[in-house]
Amino acid sequence: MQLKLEPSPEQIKSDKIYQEMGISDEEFKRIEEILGRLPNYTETGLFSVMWSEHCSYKNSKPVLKKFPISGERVLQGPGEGAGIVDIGDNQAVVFKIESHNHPSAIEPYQGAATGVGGIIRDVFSMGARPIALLNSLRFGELQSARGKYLFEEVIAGIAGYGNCIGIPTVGGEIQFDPCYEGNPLVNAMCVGVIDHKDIKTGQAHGVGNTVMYVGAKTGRDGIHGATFASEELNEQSEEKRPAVQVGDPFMEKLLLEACLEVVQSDALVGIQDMGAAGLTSSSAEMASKAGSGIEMNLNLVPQRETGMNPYEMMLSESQERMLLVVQKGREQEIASLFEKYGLEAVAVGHVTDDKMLRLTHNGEVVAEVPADALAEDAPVYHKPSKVPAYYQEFQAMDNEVPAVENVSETLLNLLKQPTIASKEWVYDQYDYMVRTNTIVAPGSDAALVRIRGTEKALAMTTDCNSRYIYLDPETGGKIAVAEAARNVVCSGAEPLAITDCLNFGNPEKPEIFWQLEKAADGMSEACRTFNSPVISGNVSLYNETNGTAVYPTPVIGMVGLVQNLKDATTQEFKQAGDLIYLLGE
Amino acid sequence: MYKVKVYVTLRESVLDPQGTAVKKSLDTMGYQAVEDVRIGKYMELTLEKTDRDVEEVVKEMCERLLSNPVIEDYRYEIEESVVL
Amino acid sequence: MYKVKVYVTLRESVLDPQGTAVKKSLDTMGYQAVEDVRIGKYMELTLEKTDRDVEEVVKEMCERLLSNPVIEDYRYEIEESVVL
Amino acid sequence: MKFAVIVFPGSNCDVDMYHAAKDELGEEAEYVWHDETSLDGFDAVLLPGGFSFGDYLRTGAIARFSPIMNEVVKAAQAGKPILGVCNGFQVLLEAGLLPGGMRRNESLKFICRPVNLTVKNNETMFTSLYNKDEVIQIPIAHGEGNYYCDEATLATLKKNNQIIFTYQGTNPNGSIEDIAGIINKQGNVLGMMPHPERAVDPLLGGADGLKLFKSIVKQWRETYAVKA
Ligand SMILES: Nc1ncnc2c1ncn2[C@@H]1O[C@H](COP(=O)(O)OP(=O)(O)O)[C@@H](O)[C@H]1O
Repeated sequence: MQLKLEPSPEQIKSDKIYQEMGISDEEFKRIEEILGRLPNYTETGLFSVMWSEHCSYKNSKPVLKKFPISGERVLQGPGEGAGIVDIGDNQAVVFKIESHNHPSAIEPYQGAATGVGGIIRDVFSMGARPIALLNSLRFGELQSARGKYLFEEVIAGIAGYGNCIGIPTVGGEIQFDPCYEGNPLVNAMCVGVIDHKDIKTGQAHGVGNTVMYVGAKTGRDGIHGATFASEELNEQSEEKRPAVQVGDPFMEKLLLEACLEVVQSDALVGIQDMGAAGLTSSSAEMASKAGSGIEMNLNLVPQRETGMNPYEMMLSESQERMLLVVQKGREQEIASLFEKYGLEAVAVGHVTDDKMLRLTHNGEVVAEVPADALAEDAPVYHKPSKVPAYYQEFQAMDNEVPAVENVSETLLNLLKQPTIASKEWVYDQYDYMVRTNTIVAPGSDAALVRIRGTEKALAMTTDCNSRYIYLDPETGGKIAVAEAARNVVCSGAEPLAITDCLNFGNPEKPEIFWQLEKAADGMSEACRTFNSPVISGNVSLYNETNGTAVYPTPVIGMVGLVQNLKDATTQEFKQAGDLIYLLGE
Repeated sequence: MYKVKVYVTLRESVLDPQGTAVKKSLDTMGYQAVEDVRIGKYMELTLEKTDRDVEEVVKEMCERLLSNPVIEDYRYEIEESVVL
Repeated sequence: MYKVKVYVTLRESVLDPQGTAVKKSLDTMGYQAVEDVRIGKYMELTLEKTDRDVEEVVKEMCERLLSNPVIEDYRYEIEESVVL
Repeated sequence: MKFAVIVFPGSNCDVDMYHAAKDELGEEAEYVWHDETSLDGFDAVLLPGGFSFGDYLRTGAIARFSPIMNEVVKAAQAGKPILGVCNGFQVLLEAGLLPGGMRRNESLKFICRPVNLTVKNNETMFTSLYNKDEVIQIPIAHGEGNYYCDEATLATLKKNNQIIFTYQGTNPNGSIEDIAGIINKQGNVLGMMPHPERAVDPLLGGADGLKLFKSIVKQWRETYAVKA
């Protein structure tokens, strides 16, 4: 084991080492002010991940504010692992979408697989039983060997994880366009169902309560993943990447079943998944949301590799891990529940009242930072915005209707486009039937999943036509929501709410920020019109390769409710002689 | 003719869920002496002689297809075999 | 301590779908010199010393768990390693 | 009649099996966790699909060492109906309760879709309600369903009429002789890749699998009636 000396606080400042971690000079000054001293290496690391765009939304917060987030049925809006909407009979639906773009560009199979794993954890950490998965994917045009490889491996990764854990992948969408060649988009959505009484949040209440760690051991995987997700891709990205995260769906299946048992116990106070920024975000957010503090002894953290230092442990993004807060004195109860599944729940710390995240290692305090500072006090930037030249140019152009000479030839050519062609090759690889509730399988508009024991079903879909959004972000944003709503309605359901994943380029470019703002305006208006608020979502910026951004791609995941199974509708024509109506203009 | 053996293993710090599961299973079967299991791939290729340097070709194939350099390491052995 | 390497391959008479697919890929990638590909598993085990004969233990593990004698063959190498 | 649904860590069609037996068939069913050591009181055993122990190493390889498998073997010897579906089939192969082994699908891809099967033998306790050579539609969902056995075994399977289901039309995984399901010589252990428990309700696209479960119940009733 090579012993690396950590730079001293003074060196971090004088050599601007913080910059390598993605912290700006401004931000570093702010950290100094918050602490009233210089941060050490571990502390600098904590801030760097928590203040990354991926965790803090520092660039997108002003945009997210635009979204309507409330409604009579909304039980939990943005801010927790996933949003929750009432569906009657004391049941609720829980859902969220999340991106795993950059990891998938580097290691497509594992990147996509761990994206699926992460979003599933977001849902079951709320106490909900995941019932379905969807995805939204963007690739280049399948011309290059690399492009085909990415496509095949991403699909295999999604299938591999979802099939193994036994949650049906019931829907999704795929578009191919040259703008995604170097930076594919991989968004995964999970939908769960919960009884109102079981709803859990990620909060560390109750001074003295015990913080427990459960799931896979911590290794050096994906250190700085959150910061990495907030940077553009370039040639160095592949080398820069520390150990890639490998998914273990089997471990997650055990964790899922065990956690769903544990949420039934009143000994459980709070639970949160260790997603991006792992131990750091889960502990800081749980403390901050509860207005408490957390102290952890890092020597107790289960470790897969030897010689890990606090910085590595706190920033590791090893998968399939959860952090729990448990009533003091009842740790054994919880541990025995996990034991049945061969999982070890380990006490690693406790809740304090001083609002600090305090970490000890080898008997020394190695970090001591206000939890709020990490979770809440990241700077918020109002980036300049500017109408792109291309937009003005397009607007000034006359509408042109292409002359179609040979209709059937044009139709066949259209059908040959990968974006339009059947996606059977893809969804044949997904187990879309497991749990035997899938009434409408992939291939129709929205998928329909019945809720066993009731007459109800949930409709779900993901949609976004990024070309429209590129041409006119505001109108395109409306169209994306409207398309999702149409799909949901066509399957016999009433739209309930949406989740969204904002995949955009570098927001520091005023033209990109303009796209982001305008798309959000359009989406918000459509959401209001459909009475379908935004209850969760995710932001993925810096989707650029060597300076060129992908099309603005705000993916909409919508869920609707079918009150009575007999209203469920499918897409196909049923029999000869039936009348065909065309609705709308 | 060449007989080529290629060994592909996960990089040291990369999680090996298979190895972990097999280790656990061996443990419950009574083989507590087993401290660690790592699982990789073993491939046997038969190659015809060509103009190109065989080692160069094998290396190329390993890097392009047989292993995934992002998470795996590889090594190989080349034996020249006499066709009878 | 022992370092044990186990190689598990499909029996010769069993068609290997993975090998066939890899051979095809290599072919389209321009490696026509490749005549045959067989894909198996390569496992590295670390074993503590015990009273039992190490070879006997390894054989047993291979037969009971690490390979499926109905369709696979195995072989192994045992190295004694010195703990520093 | 009381069904045991064995649950291994990583099983994921256990719920589907349970509902097929309990809700669609209307019989008693209970989950049995893999480390239990008794199957007393159960009349039949269902080994569900999924990824027991992640299907790491080989499908079904680790699961067959679970404590409950000793009891499954005993139940098999006692002549009780044992049905292994998908991963359950793979476990039965690894446990040696059925001959042969499983390889990855020829395409190397996981395949999920409804397929047509031919009922080759309807004189078993699992298929008595089907007609011989009846074509039924049952979904498959697997990455390793490419059944293999050597020639001697195949000859025996044929001679004893142990091949119960074959794929009709395209063989989705490359299995020898289009085999989709086989039975042991005694006729009480059936392993099959397609999922009859997913085809028990027209709402889900078909109910051709229901007769398989009903056949088990019918046989049990008849035996029970004779004895009683
Ligand atoms: N585009 C968005 N629209 C609505 N809510 C969002 C969006 N992006 C993020 N959120 C919400 O902000 C919160 C934090 O998200 P995130 O950091 O992705 O959570 P996690 O750490 O669980 O991945 C979540 O509740 C999420 O739903």
